[in-house]
Amino acid sequence: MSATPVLAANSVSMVFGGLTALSNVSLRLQEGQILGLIGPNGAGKTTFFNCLTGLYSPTTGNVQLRGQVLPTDPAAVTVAGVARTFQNIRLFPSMTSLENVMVGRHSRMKQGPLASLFHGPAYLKGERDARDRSRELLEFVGLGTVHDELARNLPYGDQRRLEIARALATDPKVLLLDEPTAGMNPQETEATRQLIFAIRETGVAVVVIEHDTKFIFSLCDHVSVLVQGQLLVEGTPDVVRADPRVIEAYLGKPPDEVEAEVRQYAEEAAHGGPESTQVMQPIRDQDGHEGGNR
Amino acid sequence: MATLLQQLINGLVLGGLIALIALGYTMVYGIIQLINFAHGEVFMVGGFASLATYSYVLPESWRDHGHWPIALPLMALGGAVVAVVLAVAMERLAYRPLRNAPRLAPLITALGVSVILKEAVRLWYPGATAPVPFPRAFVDEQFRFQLGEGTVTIGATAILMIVVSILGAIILQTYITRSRMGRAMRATAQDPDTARLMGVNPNRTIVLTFTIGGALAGLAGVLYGIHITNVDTEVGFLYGIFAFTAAVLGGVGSIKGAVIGGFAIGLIKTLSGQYLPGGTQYDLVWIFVLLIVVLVFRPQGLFGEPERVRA
Amino acid sequence: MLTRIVRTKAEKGHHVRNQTVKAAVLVAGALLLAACGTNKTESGSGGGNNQSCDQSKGTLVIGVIAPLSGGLSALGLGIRNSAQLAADQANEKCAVPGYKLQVQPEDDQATAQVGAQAATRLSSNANVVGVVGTLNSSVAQSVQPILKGKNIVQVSPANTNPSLTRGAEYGTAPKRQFENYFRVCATDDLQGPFAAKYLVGKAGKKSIAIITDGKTYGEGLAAEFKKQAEKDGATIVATAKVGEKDTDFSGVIGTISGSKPDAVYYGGEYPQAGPLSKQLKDAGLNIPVMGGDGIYDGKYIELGGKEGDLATSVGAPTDTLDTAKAFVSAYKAKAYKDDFSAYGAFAYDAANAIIGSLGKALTGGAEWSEAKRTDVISNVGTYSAEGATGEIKFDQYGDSTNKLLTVYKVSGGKWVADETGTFGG
Amino acid sequence: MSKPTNSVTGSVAIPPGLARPLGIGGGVLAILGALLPWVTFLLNDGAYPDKATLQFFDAPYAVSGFRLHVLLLGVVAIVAHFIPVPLRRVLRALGWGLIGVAAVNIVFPLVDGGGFGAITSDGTNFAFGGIVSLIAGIALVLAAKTGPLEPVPQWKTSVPTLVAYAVLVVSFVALLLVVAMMLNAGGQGGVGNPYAGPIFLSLLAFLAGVLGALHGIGLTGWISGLSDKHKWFSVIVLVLVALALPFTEAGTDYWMTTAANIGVYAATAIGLNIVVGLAGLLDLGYVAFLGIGAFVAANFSGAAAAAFDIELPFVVAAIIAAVVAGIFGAVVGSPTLRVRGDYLAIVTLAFGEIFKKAAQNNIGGLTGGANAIPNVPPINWFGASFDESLTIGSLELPSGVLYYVLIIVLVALVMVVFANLKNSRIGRAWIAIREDEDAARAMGIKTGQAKILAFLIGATLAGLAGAVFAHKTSTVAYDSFQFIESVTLLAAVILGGMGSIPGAVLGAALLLVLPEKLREFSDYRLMLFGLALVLIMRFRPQGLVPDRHRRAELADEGADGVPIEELNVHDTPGDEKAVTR
Repeated sequence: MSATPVLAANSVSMVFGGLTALSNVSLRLQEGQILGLIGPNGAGKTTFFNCLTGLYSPTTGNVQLRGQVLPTDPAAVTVAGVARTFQNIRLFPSMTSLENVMVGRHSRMKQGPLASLFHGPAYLKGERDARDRSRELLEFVGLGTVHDELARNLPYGDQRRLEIARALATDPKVLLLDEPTAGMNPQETEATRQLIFAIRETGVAVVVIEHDTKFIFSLCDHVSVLVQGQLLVEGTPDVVRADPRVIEAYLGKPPDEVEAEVRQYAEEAAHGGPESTQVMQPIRDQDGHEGGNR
Repeated sequence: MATLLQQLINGLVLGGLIALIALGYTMVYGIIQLINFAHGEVFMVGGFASLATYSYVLPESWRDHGHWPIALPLMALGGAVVAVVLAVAMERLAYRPLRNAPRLAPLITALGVSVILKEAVRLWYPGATAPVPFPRAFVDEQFRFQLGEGTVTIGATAILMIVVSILGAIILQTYITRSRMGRAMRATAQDPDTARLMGVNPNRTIVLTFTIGGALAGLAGVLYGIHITNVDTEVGFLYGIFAFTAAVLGGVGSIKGAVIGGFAIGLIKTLSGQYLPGGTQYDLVWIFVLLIVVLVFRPQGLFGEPERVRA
Repeated sequence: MLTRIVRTKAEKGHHVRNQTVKAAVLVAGALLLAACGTNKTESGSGGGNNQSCDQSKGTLVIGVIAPLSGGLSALGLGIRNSAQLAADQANEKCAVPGYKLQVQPEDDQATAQVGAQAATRLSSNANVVGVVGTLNSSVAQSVQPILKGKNIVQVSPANTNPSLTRGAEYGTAPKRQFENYFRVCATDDLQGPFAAKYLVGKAGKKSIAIITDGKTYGEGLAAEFKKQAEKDGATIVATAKVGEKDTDFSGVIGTISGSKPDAVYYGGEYPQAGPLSKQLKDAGLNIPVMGGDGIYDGKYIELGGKEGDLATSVGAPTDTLDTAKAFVSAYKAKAYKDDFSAYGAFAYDAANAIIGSLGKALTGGAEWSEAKRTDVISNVGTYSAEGATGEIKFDQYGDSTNKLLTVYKVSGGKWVADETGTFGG
Repeated sequence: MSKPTNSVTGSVAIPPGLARPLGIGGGVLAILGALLPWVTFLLNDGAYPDKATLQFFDAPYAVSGFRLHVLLLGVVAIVAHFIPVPLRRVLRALGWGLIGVAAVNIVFPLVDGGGFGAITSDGTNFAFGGIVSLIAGIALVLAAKTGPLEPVPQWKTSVPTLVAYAVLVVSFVALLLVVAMMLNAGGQGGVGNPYAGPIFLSLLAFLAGVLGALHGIGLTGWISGLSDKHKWFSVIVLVLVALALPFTEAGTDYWMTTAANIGVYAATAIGLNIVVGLAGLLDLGYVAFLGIGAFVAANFSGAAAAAFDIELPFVVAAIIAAVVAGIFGAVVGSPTLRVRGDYLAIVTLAFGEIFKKAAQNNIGGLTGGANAIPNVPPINWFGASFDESLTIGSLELPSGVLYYVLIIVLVALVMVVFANLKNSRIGRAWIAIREDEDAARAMGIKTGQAKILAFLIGATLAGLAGAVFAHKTSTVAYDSFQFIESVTLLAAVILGGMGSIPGAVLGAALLLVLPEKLREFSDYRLMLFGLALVLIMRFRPQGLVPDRHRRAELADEGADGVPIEELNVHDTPGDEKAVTR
């Protein structure tokens, strides 16, 4: 780990009022790496994500992209090259999938208000390029057929994929995925796994939050375990999987039960009718997770 | 000095009235995030209702000033009852069907309802195209104190106004924090779904909220009537805006905020009229300037819940 | 993707056609059935008007432009009804030989743009002989040019802004603005000074506070009052403005009370003046409130106007004027839903001025045509009669020459004439 | 919560067996009703129109006006049974149309004439036309309830271009004629025609019924599909058609003036539509920008009371007005950086009131205060004064026609601006913010800038409209810009359909035409306005011409009668996610 990491969080701490959500969490993401971030609910995974993407400004510590300290403004962070998806899907429900992705292109397009007003040739070219690129990305994530479908009408799995396409549209160097397979059945999960590998092939480093340990261990080159806002263990999947502290702290029970739990989790997700419909309205569900005050 | 004190008193009286109305705004917003534009009109209707009680219900013999101990409570009752019925009907017929509609729908509906109410009174209450005289059914006394070379005046109705508004706020506060229904209210305000799971009936709670808001508005209507001694279809909008501003200023959803906001606005109106450039013709402007400044530096209002970022 | 239709067609196939035929037959039947009816004509005879007068030549229209909806409707409806009254009386008295007069009220919503629409609507009706209105000066400003375009006479019962007739430099370089525009009400620069002379001179009030409602009428009146009052040696110790819809004046009163005025001049109308007077009294400032014809109304006293308050109004005292009494009783007799309010009597006179001039233009059974409108205008210019507000006559600018003003005082719970005179300037 | 009577589920209560009897019976009854007399005696204001006061079966071929409408509805209802159409949809539309027509022509004689005698029997004459027609209408509606509504058939839009053009031209011209007919229904009203109001209303009901039926068979959908396909052609034709209005029966001074005012409001409403419809920011003080534009233009118009006595050419003045208004827009918009959702409502309302107060107090001597700025001269290009009437060759065009043309051009321009922005990077950014502000930021959108830009552009358009307003109205007074006007503008946007391009224009047109056509009821104007607001929000919150996105959502349902539950559109401004809680 000698090369400068593409993304580095340096001893990030986050304190809401009284409670400490994160304390001195550091993380190094190398080029072309897939890094998994696991931990029990309320461990501060999403809070950490929000720090990485500038939604929260860390109480102490900072985040660097290729050695440059990132600002704490989500828009600027995205422009700098860090894109994300949301745990509870946050698409633009009444825009078509294509439009959703084109919004992703926003920061990479140059037309100002005047150009948008007069639709000159340069503008039209820009639009065309954006549209083509967006189409590519939809193809890439396997939504080639549903350009003109309203996002809200897409099946749950497709919504997750669309969110990834939208994030990719910002030409990120680093992609942060917040529980990309939550509520997916094994097939969808597998497809997502392949998708993430494919994304890595395009030279984008990826950080993934997941509950599904099996998924993480089979996906990532490097895994960090977050427990009660502190980095417990990090290393290769094998190392982490073997580490008794993980099993203890994260699951509180021996490995085989873990496997069982994981399987059961996957099955629930498989025929998760009610659950999925419930998540299909990202707007409806309040911040049920560690949101915390700003 | 006398002037300052006088203006402080005037401000407090006006503030008390605004606070009473603002409570309705703030409670409704707190529980269903709806700016009930029509609430100001409920106050206005309350005023007219109590007047109607006086001139159509109250027996001739009791209308003379001496009988105010009977007349006033009756009028207050009349005003409050009508206001409550109106508020609840509004919720039931206009707002409840839009419970899950886009956020703008109920707001526009509220605007519509307020127009309807104002017009209904203007068209169908005898003589309401112009202000209608209102009996001062209370101790018709003006207490005066010499202060320096100036005198300070405060009317009995003015005192009543302040007292009632503060009492009302305190009772309401305790009710909401202590009583069972109060807890239900706060629960529903926090998170309707969970509240339902906890066995709270949101609809009942919401109706209760509108009831309380309506009652307070009706009460404000009577107090306004006996203090100003006339009532007019236009006052609903005017004081509605004041109260609404007060609620936002104090932080919508907070009882304390509404009351303090109300008094703040009353005081600003009178004091700015007295001491700031432009005088009385710009007092409204000063109120709004303050509002904007507060909101810019504290978007959730003085005592409001800070907004939370979801991700 | 002509999906559904195609399939249904396919299924139904041939007998769609003959079903359509059936339909045709059926319809034809219905119409046939209808056809075999006898031809009777209208039952009853046209119109319900069987007056003694000859109204064979048809109907002529007097337009009224005033706010009939919203906050100012009280005044607007008063104007409408009074004009209606005038028209009805004219119809009974056969004032216009051969024609029936009708009033067409138009709501201007108290805004200029709607007023313009109303004016255009009337002006494009060939039978409109004149217009009574408007209430708001700003509306008048948008109505004047439109009616001018069609030479329709406009007589306003309520516009008191001098510039409407004599232009921006009405004081120094008066210049007639629109020769089709007249008004029966006194302009601010008459009433204001007259009031000042009385209040300062006769009543001997030397330190006066001025309160206005920020509207055209009140502002103008107060401004003219101020000029004269200061000329006559009074000091304006305080000026304040109340919000258009304000009802709690404690703040305003507070600001003026410090300067210890011995009288208040209020530029505005009775709905606010009454309560203001009462609240002044409550606040311990038991000083007279004086205002213009906008507060000379019974409602003012009901709303709290106190003993000793003063108001100026045009013409000789109404209770000495038979015409005025006649108007009031006639209006009461009609039992309109709304009070005739501040400008009713003026509207009545305005309508009568138009009717009279029209009658003159059509004497000898002349036919009405748009060409006659110019005659009507010139006739109004020379019109002269005793109206409900005194003598109705217009000067070369279209203003009422009735420079006679009366000061009324509240005593015994009603307005009593106190002094009548003209303003010498 | 009572669902609208005509909900998707159709609430099947009537046995399907009754479908045909009810349907055809209804039709026959309607025809009968048309031929029966409607009013027994002469009302005070003279005979009720269209010979409604006749004996049974009088002059069947002379059946005119609303009676003809009833007849037609009935005939169509019968015919519909024998041709392949989505019957229940058509019947429902026709039924409601009938009910509307009947109700109007029953209620009016009832209240205006003399009680039930007028519409039933006064002893000697009998007149049950109204009641029969009403029953007919109800029968049709019930017939439509005998089963679930059929889906609206989709006609194929891939027709030869020429055909498409022809269809568009025809339909737009038809539209023009219908509009002219509506505007002229009952003549200019007033004392000339005391029944203008009911005539207009019943025509409205009739047209609504017909339109509903046409929609039911998928025609309107097809046409709008075609016009979507040939956007530019449609725009051009539409503008030409609009310019042709002065040549129709509606080409009177009165309608020219009204139309010009409508144009001013429409342009302003489109500006507001950017702020509310696209960016999802509620503005309750919007009329202020119209006012600012108007005052600026008035001050540069060379009017006597103007602050500066320089007279700039209208175009220059208009541009200055637009710029100034735009700047104010940016200022008003700036709190949006911090203030979100409903709180913004009160802030904008505050700005509106502040503007009014400032104008009333003649701030900086720029507004003429209570005396306003009167006698703003009419626009004058190449010696053509815009308030004069215009003669081209032989035919004389009504005065104000030039303003009308100007305003049409302006509105067209503004619509193009709106459309271009909407389908651009900026537009997408705005919609994204409306949909989910946090997500939008996470996509690299500088939300602050975008929001202020929305206010800026919106206000600019309003300012432009204001410049025309100043000259058209010839006086600019603070009391033309009250709170209620802001509400009206907002209502226009909502009524038309938020974010939809033609919406704001349609909304503005309705909100200004209705009060004009119904001047007889002007006492009740505001009351009806309020009722309209409430009912629209209850039954059609997506507006009359919903934005494409919403249309996509509602495609399966079609235009009418969507119960609110279905319309739970998350993509509307101020929806929970616009404000994070």
